[in-house]
Amino acid sequence: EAKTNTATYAMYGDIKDWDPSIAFSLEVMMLANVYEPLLWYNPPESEEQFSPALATSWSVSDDGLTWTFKLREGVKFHDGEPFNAAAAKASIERTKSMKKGAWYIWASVDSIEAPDDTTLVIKTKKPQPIDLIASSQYGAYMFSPKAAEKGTDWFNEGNAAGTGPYKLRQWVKDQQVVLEKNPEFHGGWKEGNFDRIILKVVTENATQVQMLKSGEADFISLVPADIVDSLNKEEGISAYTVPSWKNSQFLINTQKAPTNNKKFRQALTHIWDYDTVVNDILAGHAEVARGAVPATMWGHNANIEPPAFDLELAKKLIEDSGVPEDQRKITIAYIGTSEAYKNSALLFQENARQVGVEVELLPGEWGVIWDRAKNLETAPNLQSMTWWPTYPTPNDWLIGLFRTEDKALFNLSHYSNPEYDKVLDAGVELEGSDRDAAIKKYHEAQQILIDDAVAIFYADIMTRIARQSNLEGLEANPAYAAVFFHKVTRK
Amino acid sequence: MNALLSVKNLQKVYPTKVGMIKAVDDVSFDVAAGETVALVGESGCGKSSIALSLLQLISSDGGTVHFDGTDFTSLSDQQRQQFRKKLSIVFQNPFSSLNPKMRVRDIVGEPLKTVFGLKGSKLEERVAQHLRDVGLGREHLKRYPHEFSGGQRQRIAIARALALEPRMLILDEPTAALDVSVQAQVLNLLKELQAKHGLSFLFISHNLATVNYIADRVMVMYLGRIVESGPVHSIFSSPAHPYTQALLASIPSLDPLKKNQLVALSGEVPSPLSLPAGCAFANRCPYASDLCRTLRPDLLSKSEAWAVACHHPIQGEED
Amino acid sequence: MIKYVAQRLALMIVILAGVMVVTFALSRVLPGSPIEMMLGHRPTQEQIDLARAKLHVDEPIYTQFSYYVADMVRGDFGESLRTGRPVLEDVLERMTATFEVTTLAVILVVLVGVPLGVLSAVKQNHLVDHGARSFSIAGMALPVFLIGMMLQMLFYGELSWLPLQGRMNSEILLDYEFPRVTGLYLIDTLLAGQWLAFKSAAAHLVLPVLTLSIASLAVVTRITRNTMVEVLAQDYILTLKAYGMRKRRIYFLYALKATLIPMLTVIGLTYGFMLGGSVVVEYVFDWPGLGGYVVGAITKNDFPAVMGVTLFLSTIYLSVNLVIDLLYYLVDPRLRAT
Amino acid sequence: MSDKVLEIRNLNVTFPSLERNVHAIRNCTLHVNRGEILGLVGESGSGKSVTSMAALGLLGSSARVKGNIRVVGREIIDRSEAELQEIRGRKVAMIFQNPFTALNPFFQVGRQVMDALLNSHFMSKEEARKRVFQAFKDVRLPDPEIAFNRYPHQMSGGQLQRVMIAMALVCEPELLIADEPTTALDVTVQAQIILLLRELVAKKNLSILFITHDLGVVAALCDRVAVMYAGMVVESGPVVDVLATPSHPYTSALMKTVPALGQTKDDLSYIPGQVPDMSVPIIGCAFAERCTKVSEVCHKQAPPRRAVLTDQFSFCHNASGPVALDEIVAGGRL
Amino acid sequence: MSSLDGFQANPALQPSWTRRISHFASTNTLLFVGGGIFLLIILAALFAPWIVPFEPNKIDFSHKLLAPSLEHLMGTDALGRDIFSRVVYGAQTSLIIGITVLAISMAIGVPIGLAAGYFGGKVDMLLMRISDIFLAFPPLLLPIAITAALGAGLFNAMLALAISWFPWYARIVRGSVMAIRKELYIDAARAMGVGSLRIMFRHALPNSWTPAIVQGSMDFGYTILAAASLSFIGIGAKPPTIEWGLMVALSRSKFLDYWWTAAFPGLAIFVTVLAVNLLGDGIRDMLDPKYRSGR
Ligand SMILES: Nc1ncnc2c1ncn2[C@@H]1O[C@H](COP(=O)(O)OP(=O)(O)OP(=O)(O)O)[C@@H](O)[C@H]1O
Ligand SMILES: Nc1ncnc2c1ncn2[C@@H]1O[C@H](COP(=O)(O)OP(=O)(O)OP(=O)(O)O)[C@@H](O)[C@H]1O
Ligand SMILES: [Mg+2]
Ligand SMILES: [Mg+2]
Repeated sequence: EAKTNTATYAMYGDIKDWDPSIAFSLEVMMLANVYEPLLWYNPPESEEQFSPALATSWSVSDDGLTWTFKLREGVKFHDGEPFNAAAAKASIERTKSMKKGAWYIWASVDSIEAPDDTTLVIKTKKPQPIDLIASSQYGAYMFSPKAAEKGTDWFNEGNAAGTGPYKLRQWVKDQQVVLEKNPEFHGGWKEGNFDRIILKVVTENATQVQMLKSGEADFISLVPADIVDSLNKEEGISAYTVPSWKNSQFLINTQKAPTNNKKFRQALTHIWDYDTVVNDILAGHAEVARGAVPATMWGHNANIEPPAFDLELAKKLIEDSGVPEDQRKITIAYIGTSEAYKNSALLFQENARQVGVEVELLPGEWGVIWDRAKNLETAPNLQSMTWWPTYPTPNDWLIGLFRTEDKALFNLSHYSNPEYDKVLDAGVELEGSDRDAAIKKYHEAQQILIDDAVAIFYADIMTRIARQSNLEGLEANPAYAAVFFHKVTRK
Repeated sequence: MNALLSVKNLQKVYPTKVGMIKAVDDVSFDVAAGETVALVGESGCGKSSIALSLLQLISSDGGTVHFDGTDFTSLSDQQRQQFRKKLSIVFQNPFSSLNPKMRVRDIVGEPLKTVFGLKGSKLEERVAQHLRDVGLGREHLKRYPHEFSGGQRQRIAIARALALEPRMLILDEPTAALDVSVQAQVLNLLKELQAKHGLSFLFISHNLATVNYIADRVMVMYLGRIVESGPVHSIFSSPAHPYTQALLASIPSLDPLKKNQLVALSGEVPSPLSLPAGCAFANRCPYASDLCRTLRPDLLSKSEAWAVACHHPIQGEED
Repeated sequence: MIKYVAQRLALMIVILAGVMVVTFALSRVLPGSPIEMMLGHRPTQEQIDLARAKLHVDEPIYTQFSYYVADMVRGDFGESLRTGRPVLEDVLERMTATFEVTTLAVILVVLVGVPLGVLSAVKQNHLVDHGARSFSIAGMALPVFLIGMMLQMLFYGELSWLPLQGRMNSEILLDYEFPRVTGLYLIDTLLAGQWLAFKSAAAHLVLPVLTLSIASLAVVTRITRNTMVEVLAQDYILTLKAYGMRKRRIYFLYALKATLIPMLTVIGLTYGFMLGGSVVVEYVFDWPGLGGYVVGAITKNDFPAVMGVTLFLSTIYLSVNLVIDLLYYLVDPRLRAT
Repeated sequence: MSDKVLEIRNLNVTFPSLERNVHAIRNCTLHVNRGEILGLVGESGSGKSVTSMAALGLLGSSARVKGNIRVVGREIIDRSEAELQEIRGRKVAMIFQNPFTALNPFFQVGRQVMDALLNSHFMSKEEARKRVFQAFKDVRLPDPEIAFNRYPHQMSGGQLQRVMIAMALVCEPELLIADEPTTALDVTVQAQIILLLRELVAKKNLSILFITHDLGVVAALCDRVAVMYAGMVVESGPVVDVLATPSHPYTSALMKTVPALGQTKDDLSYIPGQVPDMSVPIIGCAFAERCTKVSEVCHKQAPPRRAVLTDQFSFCHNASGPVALDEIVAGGRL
Repeated sequence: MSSLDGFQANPALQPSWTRRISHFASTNTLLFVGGGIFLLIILAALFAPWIVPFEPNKIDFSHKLLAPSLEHLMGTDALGRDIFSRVVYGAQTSLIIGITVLAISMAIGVPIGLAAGYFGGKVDMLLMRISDIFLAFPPLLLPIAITAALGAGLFNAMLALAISWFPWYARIVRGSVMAIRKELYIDAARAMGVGSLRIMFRHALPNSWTPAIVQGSMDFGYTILAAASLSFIGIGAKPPTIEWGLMVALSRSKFLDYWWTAAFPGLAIFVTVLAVNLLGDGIRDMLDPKYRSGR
């Protein structure tokens, strides 16, 4: 008998939410292989923006309010249920109504209809890029209505029922998730495809790296930037970076002393050592950022000059700011497990010390620091943030991070500027009809953010990949933080 | 008799995990001024318990202790402090009755400090004076207990007991831990001090020979009760209680020719946890009758100063 | 006997109540409002109300405590913020992994440490003694995490003899289904007669167990030696020597039994240290037990989980000590006196 | 073969330590004849226990032992543990001062006695058990069967000491060494033990080295006595002779310090001064500092062994009686 | 009083202190090695600013992850900081931790033990049950729970360790006070009318210090280890505090390739704790003859 072809992927945390309507985190590695959305978003520079997944074709009405999807026929969920328009409708409606995870992508949907088994009609009140939304990496997956009936608890016992190339075979909590080839997958199978995927929980990046080196793991999820190059030199290992839509910034709290002082905030942007962070801490696998929108995304404002790392200037700005000496203390929160954040924060701490600003480090788990940052009382002065769009549009950053919010969700700068909101809203309004005009507005909005020093925008980062080099078929897709295993083969 | 110390119906019970130990059971006696009364008996018969409850270092469970006319048992802790200067104690083991971390000066000076409130050179003067009394010099003031021999330590303990200028000393086996050669010195010292200060002694011992040497009167205890009391010479020459007799017969004589006079009691000492109903000595007593096994004999006067608790006292020649 | 057991049990319950007072107090001194801490991300008003009702925050503190105790006794440790499941469920699931490592470590420590300590005491001031004492004094100075990391470096990095982390090889875990009868892989695989799985489980256990053992091994060796030295100086040992008793019989029968009581105490303490040490060890080896769980919970401010584990492990620890108390009873005739 | 069951000649024991070497036994010479009880008396620290331990080779590696010790004709010093085990228990048994600590609290007393027996004699368990019962009866332990299964803490001191004696008897040694076996006991119990030992010696032809500091006990029990002072025997001889006519000033001084019943002297006599420090070399007579009859020679020269009466010997310059010339060298300089 | 002539203690029986110490030095070489190393560590901590070749927090990426060399004796870490300088500074933190934790736990434990042992009965019962509660938590778990509640940080970690550790002192002091209470000199003092408080502090306390100090010297090392463990799992010291456990934690992702980043701080912990343990052992031997090796 032939040896099973197994791929092992070291992931740094276990699956928390098995329910595809709720999952909004590490689960994507499992979701993208077990479930399918209606469309997949293609990597930039592809000929087509989308490739068909469970929908084979789609169209939008001229007023941009009605989207019609033609669905693939003969597809069965892993539990044997047929996939059809009713199932698709049920999936989307369930996700939307549960109000958990990424449900909000469907918020603007007015109604969904399933006139026949293979036709799905989605109607919105305002023009919306439903094609983009339907390809979202969270919240857009189709799942068996039978499974949905069993409820979230059933999923969370370690069950899944998608249509994807792999079926869930085993879940040993906190140890591993095993996926197994779905022989009935509509996309078909090639020679060299994996029969089995092991998603192994390995929390420590050093451990992951070791496992990659020893061949125990084929892919690892945590690749510290500073070892990419040395890893690549190892025999049998390919380590490299690919463009992404991710960028990193430290959001500066605009409402909390002493960073509610604009001059003081500007000073902080000059204390940040951009070049060292990008070249040394991120080992060159990044670019110094120019504003809120990364250079890989349309609508990026290339005219913005990054602030200079200039301690003299910073000192002067601090003196000018009028913040008394004994109040020059700030806190900086970041995800503790990240080498890059940690080292950047340490560097910042050391530089700040030289201009008389005391920095307290608050490393933590994302959920924790996020919760704290949302509440002004517990919020830090500086909050780490790495952002990428749920679907590709610059307004994802501009709205998500900086538009006035009643109750902070991701606007952790607690920034509220009516003028900015106005310019931004105008851009959003224009996005569906006149992209160039929208871009202009977006550029203007990005400049306002720089002027108000609402964040230290420091890096447009690349996705780091490290894997065994005998694998083929991996293509980088900034839209998804997952490996599409069925496209990969082992030589 | 004008008793300095008068003990009436003293009781002491120790609750333990396995039961109640009646260590002192209805003990009454007097000690007159200037008199030396000895308390003898085998190990565990309750001698130390009596000593400690006289001073209320352990609380008694019944009875009264009048010292110089005041009931010691009913005093508050505060009032008792004042009385403690009149009644002092010297313990059995000089190796553990002196705090190893304190200098002689502080050991002897402490009661002076806390009770008389003496300080500085005055205190030092008094301490030196008391040390002189027991034959130690000024040069010893700054030394620690471990720098002394056993006999010297016992002197320090006596000096401390005398520091408060008491009228009576309780001596709980003061020479038991010492070699015979040293024991003689301490006994001599005690006699000397008694003559000098007119002290009363309650002398606790299990060594009948030393008791014979130092005491005027003796009380023999057995399992928490006094079984015989009276003048030393009378009792030692013709004991009335079979136990006293056995005790005396058990002491090996220095004269090897008398070695066949050594007589041993048979039987075991009953456990203090479960004392027999009648006379506690009945199971070892050669004269025991059924009466002895059922009825406990009271301590009754045999003559003016002589009392015995026995249904069948031995009739010796009366003097 | 029954009285003794009842006494010990009553004492344990009293102490357990005290432990609950401590965890309760800790849960009320949380910075900010305990409710926000306990609910985590953006609780809805509904959730807040529910939690307020559950915590009885509007009632006096002692009433709150009585509700707390009632919850704990029912095994309701609250819900983990991280996993969203009842803490007790998480705890029970992960307990066996911790139990497997700590128990093996205790066994190792007893089997090696006690004889070594005895040997060291018997050969006082000889080479063995010096060796054992050097080992024990060095072993006590090594931080657990460093031991773990060094062992990983040696046995995985350099020699590639043993796995780096985890509880079992992934494929074996998948391919060899064995029923989780006891939850201890070593036993379950044996029961199922699955050799490969057994070997994998054993290989994965080696480093964590070794790491967890070294410090305690040092302590136990040392204490065995010291108590043995003390016992050997007792008069009754001299008696045996004076009667020409063979040394081995003196050491391993008469002396050892007398050292049993202090040894039992130490083993009890050791178990406690292991439960504490497992936090670090499981963290280093990605071991899916309670220690790793609690570290994860701390970083995630998963307060109910931290307290749940704390309370749970304390109960285990107290029970271990209860068993040891009962063993005292069996070993020491003086306790049996009537 | 001599009729000396124990023979100690010129025994020297030093406990070396860096702080100070304690020269605990200095040229000690004594012997025990078959069938006799030798009393060894002396103040605390005079070396009685060390001597007895040396006789069994029990001093351990920290002590330096020189001289000759013969137990039933066999040399003890410098013998291997294995050889010593041949003698211990089989030829010689030992009883310690404190019966409460000399028995293992974790084992039943009968078991401990039986173990000692099985260790020294080959026999079946059944047989051993019978003999233990018999021994318990011999020492008059009430209810031997019950006593057998008792733990030490369930027995009184007198009973435990009897168990110890039974342990010694059951092994049928030729020599019994008893280190202050009655010191921890009450007088009435002590009397019981003394009588018991006297009876056993008569019945079983036992020889005993009986260590005590109580001259009365010696008088009541022993045939001969050896008086120790500062690590050596200063006088030895039949009890009747030594106690009636002590020839060494130390012996007589010691006797005078003991208050006796019926004595009505005003002052007890005492021995002034202190025992010499055993870590300092002694020149001349060790007792010279405290002796009332001291002469110049006492400070300079170690006293020779003199025969005072037929069997009474004394290490004193001023003791009356002829000097045994052949012993001068042996007793000589330290 | 003629009968007392010549009754002098022989001074030769009491060896002088210098003799005792020199005796000790030769029998207990390990103690002196431990003491010597510990002294060096204290000196290093005190004079750190003058010893270290580099600013310990100075980040210099051009020098990151350099192997040990003459310039960087212990190499550099991922941020190019000189590990030797950091290890030297780390000594300060560890000593502070040891001293603080012991001071706090003794400050709580000793009075409790003293009162429990001296008064006995119900007071004892109550105080000891309270201590037992803190002993019922497996070690390290209570500190974890406490820091989880109070928040991570070195001070909280020290406080938590002290709270979890004080019962040992309470127990030890209680035990020795109970033993001392049975000593006759306590009864003697009471018989002379000395009050309870004075007896507790003048008689019981000085005589129960020894075991507490012995325990303390043994625990010093444990404290450093425990604090390092807490730092290692992320709830102890935080930068810019330089703590050895934290240094190891920060190097955890690198140590398999750059061994020196974890090895030297780890070694520093080991050497320090070893030295302290040797010293503690020696102190115990000196103060508590029961454990002296050899008979
Ligand atoms: N603190 C205590 N708890 C329980 N029992 C005690 C206590 N102190 C003494 N006893 C018991 O009380 C009885 C009398 O003891 P006490 O010390 O008074 O005797 P003693 O005559 O002084 O004996 P000794 O001659 O041995 O000093 C003994 O049975 C003893 O075991
Ligand atoms: N192991 C030892 N190390 C050093 N000195 C010792 C040792 N054993 C005994 N000695 C010393 O040897 C001397 C004799 O001690 P030994 O125990 O023989 O006296 P003893 O006559 O039995 O006294 P006691 O009547 O108190 O039992 C003493 O000075 C003692 O301090
Ligand atoms: Mg007494
Ligand atoms: Mg002795």
